[in-house]
Amino acid sequence: TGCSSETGGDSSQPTNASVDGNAAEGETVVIGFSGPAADHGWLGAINSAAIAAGENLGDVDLRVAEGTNDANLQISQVEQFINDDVDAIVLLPTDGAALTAVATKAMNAGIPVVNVDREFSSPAAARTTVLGDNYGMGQSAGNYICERLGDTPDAVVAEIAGVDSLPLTTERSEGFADALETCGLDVDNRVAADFTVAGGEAAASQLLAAAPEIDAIWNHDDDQGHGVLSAIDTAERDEFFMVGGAGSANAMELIKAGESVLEATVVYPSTQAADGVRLARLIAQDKAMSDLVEVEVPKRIVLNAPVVTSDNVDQYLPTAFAS
Amino acid sequence: MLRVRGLSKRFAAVQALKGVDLDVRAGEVHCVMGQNGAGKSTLIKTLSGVHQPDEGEIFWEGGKVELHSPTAALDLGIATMYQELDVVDGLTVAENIFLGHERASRGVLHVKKTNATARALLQRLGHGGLSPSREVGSLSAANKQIVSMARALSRDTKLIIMDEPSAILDAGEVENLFRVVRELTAQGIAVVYISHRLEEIRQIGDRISVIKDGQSTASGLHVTDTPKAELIRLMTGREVANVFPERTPVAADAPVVLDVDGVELAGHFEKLSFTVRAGEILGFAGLVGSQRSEIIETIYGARKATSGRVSVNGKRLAAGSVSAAVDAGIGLSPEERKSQGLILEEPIYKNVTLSTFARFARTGLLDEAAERRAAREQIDALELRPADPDRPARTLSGGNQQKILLARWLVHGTSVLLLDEPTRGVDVGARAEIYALIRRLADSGTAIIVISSEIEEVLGLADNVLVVDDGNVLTQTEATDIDEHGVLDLIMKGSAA
Amino acid sequence: MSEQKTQAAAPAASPASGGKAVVQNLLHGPAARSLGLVVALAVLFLIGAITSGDRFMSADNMLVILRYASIIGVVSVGVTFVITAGGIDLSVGSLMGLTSVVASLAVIQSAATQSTWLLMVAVGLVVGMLAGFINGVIIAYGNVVAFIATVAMLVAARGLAEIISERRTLLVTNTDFTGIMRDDILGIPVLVWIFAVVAAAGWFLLNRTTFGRRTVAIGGNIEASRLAGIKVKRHLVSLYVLAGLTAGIAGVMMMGRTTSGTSTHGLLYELDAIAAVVVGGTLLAGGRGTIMGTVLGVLIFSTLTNVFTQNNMDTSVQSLIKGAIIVTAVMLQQRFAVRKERKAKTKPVRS
Amino acid sequence: MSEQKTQAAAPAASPASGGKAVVQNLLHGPAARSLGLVVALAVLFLIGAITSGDRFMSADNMLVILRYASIIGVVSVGVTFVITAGGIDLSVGSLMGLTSVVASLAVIQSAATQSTWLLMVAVGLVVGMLAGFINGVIIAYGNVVAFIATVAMLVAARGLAEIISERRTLLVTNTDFTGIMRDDILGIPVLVWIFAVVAAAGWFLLNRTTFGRRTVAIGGNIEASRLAGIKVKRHLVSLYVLAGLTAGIAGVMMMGRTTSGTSTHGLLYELDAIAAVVVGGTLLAGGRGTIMGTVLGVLIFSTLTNVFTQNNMDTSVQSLIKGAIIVTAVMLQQRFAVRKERKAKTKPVRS
Ligand SMILES: Nc1ncnc2c1ncn2[C@@H]1O[C@H](COP(=O)(O)OP(=O)(O)OP(=O)(O)O)[C@@H](O)[C@H]1O
Ligand SMILES: Nc1ncnc2c1ncn2[C@@H]1O[C@H](COP(=O)(O)OP(=O)(O)OP(=O)(O)O)[C@@H](O)[C@H]1O
Ligand SMILES: [Mg+2]
Ligand SMILES: [Mg+2]
Repeated sequence: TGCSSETGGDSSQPTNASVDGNAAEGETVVIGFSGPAADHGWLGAINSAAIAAGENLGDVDLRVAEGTNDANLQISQVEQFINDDVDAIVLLPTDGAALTAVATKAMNAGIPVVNVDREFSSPAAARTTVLGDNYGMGQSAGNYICERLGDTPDAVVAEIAGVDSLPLTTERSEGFADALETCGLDVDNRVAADFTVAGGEAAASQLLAAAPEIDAIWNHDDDQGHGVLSAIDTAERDEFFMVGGAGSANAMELIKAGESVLEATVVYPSTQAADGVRLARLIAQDKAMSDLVEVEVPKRIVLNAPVVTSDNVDQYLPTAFAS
Repeated sequence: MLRVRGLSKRFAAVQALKGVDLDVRAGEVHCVMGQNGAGKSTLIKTLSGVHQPDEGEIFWEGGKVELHSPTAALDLGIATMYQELDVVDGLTVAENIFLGHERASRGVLHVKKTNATARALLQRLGHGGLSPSREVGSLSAANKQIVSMARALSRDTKLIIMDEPSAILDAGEVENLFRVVRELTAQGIAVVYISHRLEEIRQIGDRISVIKDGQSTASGLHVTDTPKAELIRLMTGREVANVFPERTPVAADAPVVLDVDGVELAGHFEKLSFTVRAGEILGFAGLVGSQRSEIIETIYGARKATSGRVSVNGKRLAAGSVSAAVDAGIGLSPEERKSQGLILEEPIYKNVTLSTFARFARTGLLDEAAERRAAREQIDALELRPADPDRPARTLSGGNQQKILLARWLVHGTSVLLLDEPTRGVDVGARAEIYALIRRLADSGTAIIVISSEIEEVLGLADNVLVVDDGNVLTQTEATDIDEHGVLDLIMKGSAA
Repeated sequence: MSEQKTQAAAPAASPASGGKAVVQNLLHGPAARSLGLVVALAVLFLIGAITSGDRFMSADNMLVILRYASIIGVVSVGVTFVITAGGIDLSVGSLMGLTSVVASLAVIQSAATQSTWLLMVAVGLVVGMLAGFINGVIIAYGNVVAFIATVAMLVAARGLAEIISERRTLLVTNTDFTGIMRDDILGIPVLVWIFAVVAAAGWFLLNRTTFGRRTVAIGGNIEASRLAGIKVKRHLVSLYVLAGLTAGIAGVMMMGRTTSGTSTHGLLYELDAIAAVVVGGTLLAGGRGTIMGTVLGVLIFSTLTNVFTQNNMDTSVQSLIKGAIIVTAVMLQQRFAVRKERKAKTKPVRS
Repeated sequence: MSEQKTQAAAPAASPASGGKAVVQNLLHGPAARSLGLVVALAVLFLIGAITSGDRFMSADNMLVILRYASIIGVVSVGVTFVITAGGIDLSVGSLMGLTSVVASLAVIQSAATQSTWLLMVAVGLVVGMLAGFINGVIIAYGNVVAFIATVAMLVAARGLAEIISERRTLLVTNTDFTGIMRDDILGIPVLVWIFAVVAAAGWFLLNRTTFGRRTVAIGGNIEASRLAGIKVKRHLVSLYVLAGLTAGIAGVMMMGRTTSGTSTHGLLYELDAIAAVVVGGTLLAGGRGTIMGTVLGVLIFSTLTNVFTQNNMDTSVQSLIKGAIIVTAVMLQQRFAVRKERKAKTKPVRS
């Protein structure tokens, strides 16, 4: 189901908008962007990419609201955008359900909303939804581990989750557990960190002390993964392999070098919001996506969660985010 | 009405009360006397439900009662004015008076009624001018005492306990207090009155009970039958000649140590100039609220003078810097020893060396043994009780806490000593000791300023006297050239003008 | 004589000098204490108007500011009481999360659908008060410092909320409830009305009732309050119940605003609330509290955020500036308070 | 007679009763105050040993606990001083982030590679102290309540760190630095040594120097301290500089431990530190501080986390239990303190 809006190229099919047509500057549109506090690498990258996308597009005036983890504040930011009558809103909600009502209000006011990453609870709340696949991400990680360990049914698998109170963490963990189940494995040790380097280090060092023998670890986030790897280094452990998450440039470099326990990482695109901004522009300017025959931007785009290993790392490195 | 039998109370290592008896009759003024630390405050705190006695019984109007909380005592009709000022600074006068039994219906306050009732009460206390809506934090200690008394009267009481109510009052205020007390007793209300001033007991008391070291040494003596010397013997176990020490005339060539030149603190007092010579005791006489405290606090640098200069031994002090003043050799024993003087949770010796611990230290390392030694020397010299340098200051009686502050500056060895009410709450015996000590210090060349609300004390102790009213010096004279009436007359005339 | 002195300095209430007294009251009463805040708020508005013009000053934008302020505002009113009494409550944010989760449980919602949406509100308030009661008992009778007791509640309530919600965001499907909470009355959103009512009730409670008087007294001098016969422990418990209640109200408001209940609701609101309360002029040490100041403090913070967003400011720069503004606001407020005091001092003592 | 009484209760320093005095000191000195904590820690260890056996009790696991404790421990020592003096510092966590970011900037790192890794350490400490100095000046001379001033610094420093790092995690490439910070000496990690040295220095500073005496005095009664001639403002500034310094050290340790510098380092450490300090027995109101208690408090929290992980416990359940344990630990500690006092009471008065 995946499709990245980055895939450009000439199209020989009839289309309402050519690549050139889309790239050409149109009427300047004002786009409001609001996302969670950029308190860790991936979200920082999301923000930076969105801002960069706004700057690169000459006909976009991007308004960025203060990053926040407070649904109340984010709602008021969207309300502000509605008052200002912006042309489109790109919203990475701190909690999808919590922002649904105000997003619906924006849609009703005639402002298209592009929902990024964390999905609203109602389809009517967004004109387009760009999603990373959290469940799929866990599944990819689980499948990879199954492939590697499928023949050892009593293998010890550990999981280092991100912020446990976020629904996306639950989805990832569920996907991971479901995938492992298919090959008869389960999660033996689980800790949660907070997406930060320090948090990853602290959680991992405790985990390693609790589990003297491990075969595989899945760490949800490469930014906290930096800390996880320091902890592994400190504990001088290497009997297992590790799979990362999100897909930071650092992690990919490590995979490429092949000298650490980090063997693979599951990409969770950090360009979602940037894609959201580009899509919002197209919507506001009544354009379509150039490669599609569709005359409009599709309703829902779920980004793929591919596994990056040393085999295919070169392909992904250029779009990886620097944490 | 109130009968107490065999009351005992122990705090940690201190047996504060051991078998105290007390009988109070309706309509009488029953005085409780005793040295500092004898257990007077502890006794009344058990009567008002603050402390629970370990042993002993309390009978109220014939029936045995147990007072589990202050509320229980208040409900019986026992109201107390505590020794430590028990008012809340952030509330107004009226709010303080009715604290705990607010004028309200269903929890909603009657502000007007509260203020009106408070005003009437204050009027009855002779302080009709004290606005009920004024914040108590801005009042002088004396006025706070008035508020405290108004609070006791605001309840429907049968017995009012007053723990050293007069300690911070001046002569006029004490007269006023007595008028109120007489009014009360005329209505059949009993008063338990604690004071260290023997003359007051003579004037107002009906009967006397004496406590010494937590034991009753006398119960229910009639004031008229008991000579002063006998009382003192009961309290202290010895004879004390409660007289001021002999003056030693200040040497004609004694150098000026403290030179106050045109010092002014806007809003409090205007340009003020005087000098104190080595060996001289300068007394500040005046009524409560006459800004005497502000004057010496400004000299000390605790308040920043608006203009003028203060010099010690010819060296000018930086305005508004206490540490500069202390370094130059000035010491202040402040008016409110608990809030301004002591660190209550810290042991005696640390309080004694609070200004000097750095001096005992070597390159920043404390020498606590030396500090303890120095503190112990002062404890012995001042007969501070308990004589244990490690006892927290909080657990000491008021008079002994005062001695800690004196000890602090004795260790420091100041050349100028500023004493704000140094004998407040100090018993007769200790009082005489403190007088003697102040005189000794003067004789050894210290320049001293003493503030006291007891005009008699200022006149008896000081060499020279400044009569102050509302920040103005009315006169400067030798202490022997003026008497109590003279001072009061001056002040009356001063304010009339 | 000494009476005269004191009278002069007191806020005269005599009818003779009525007009003057009003002015004096304004200059020296609690309003004066808040003067610095009013100035700070005015400056913020000026900046907003200059930089974003009509967009900022529009009635709609004012409502955006108020709606945002309303939830923090309600919590802050409760926290004002606790702080005035010399305590602190760090659990309020976490209790908002717990409240919202419990009240939007499927059982409760279906029960509410069968009876009335008020059931959800009631459940929310009861949860808040119950947690506040536990706080209060631990503090007053367990003698645990308020900071620690409420930090423990902060941690525990968040955990409990996660367990109850199974770490999912619960959707509020009761349309009666969401409809009312998101409605307007006389052009003003219901949330803002709730804030207004809570603030007014808080003001009344603090300034006009024995409850408020005792709260101030306990904060000013807990020992003296005890000696005056106030049941200090019982009062402390009721204060934390009150704070829990406001957290419950705020949790319910949050449910209405977001149409969802989750353990992350109210994250770090305790710090926002305390900051607003203290910037507002309530003494952190207790003994002085002002609901008006708190309301102003909340408004300053929410206006600040609004102005930032209007000006499209970088989040990190926002933080930097916010820090500077907090300090400046407090210093401003202090400057005004001091000047007022100095004025009172330099006033002629005798009239 | 009265002298005898009092002497009995005093920590006798006379050689005659030497042995007895030591025991008495242990029972009634600050050690006794920490007895409840020691018991709590022992119980935790027992639970760990029972539930996870050798895995928990292994030397390696002990080092895991200690390494984890060391960074929070260092900050907590600094915070102990500030709280003992009656203040509070909420900015320490944020300063750790700022410190780590500045010290791992490319410029600094390349300069360090050309000279010595100590440069990075020095830069970190200076940044911490500088920020602490600003805190101190705003509090002491600007008369802003410590809570507000340091919350403002918390917000501002985080923003500044984000701006400087451009919201990226900066990698520490200086292998001299990371090598040393991640090394062992005598089988004990360098980080743990640093904690030990800071704790010992802190204990000495608080209990044996004039600096410590001033700190306690100011916390006990700031007005009395001022009137006794202590330069209160200057001392307050130096206290916040000290807290900033420990935050700087902790930031540098964090850089070593994670081989990275980022604005998120130290997130919420201020609350952990305050909780450890207060659970340790330092009075939040000031006037009494104990480094030993703080160290125990930190160890309790890190052991708790370890035991949780060893038992693979759900994070939400962890939070719930953690809240309960915090309250229990404080109550235990109080119980012991009270019993100690009561014992002293019932001891025979005459010896
Ligand atoms: N809370 C307490 N803890 C320990 N000891 C106490 C406490 N309160 C009083 N004491 C001790 O009890 C004894 C009696 O003190 P109390 O205050 O009753 O004396 P007092 O007669 O009122 O003295 P003063 O005239 O100085 O006010 C003193 O030795 C004092 O140190
Ligand atoms: N007229 C007044 N207006 C405002 N405050 C006053 C007034 N009189 C006194 N005060 C306050 O009361 C306190 C004590 O007053 P002051 O120090 O002037 O009295 P004093 O002459 O030293 O009396 P005492 O002998 O009781 O110390 C001060 O804090 C002062 O601010
Ligand atoms: Mg007494
Ligand atoms: Mg005075």
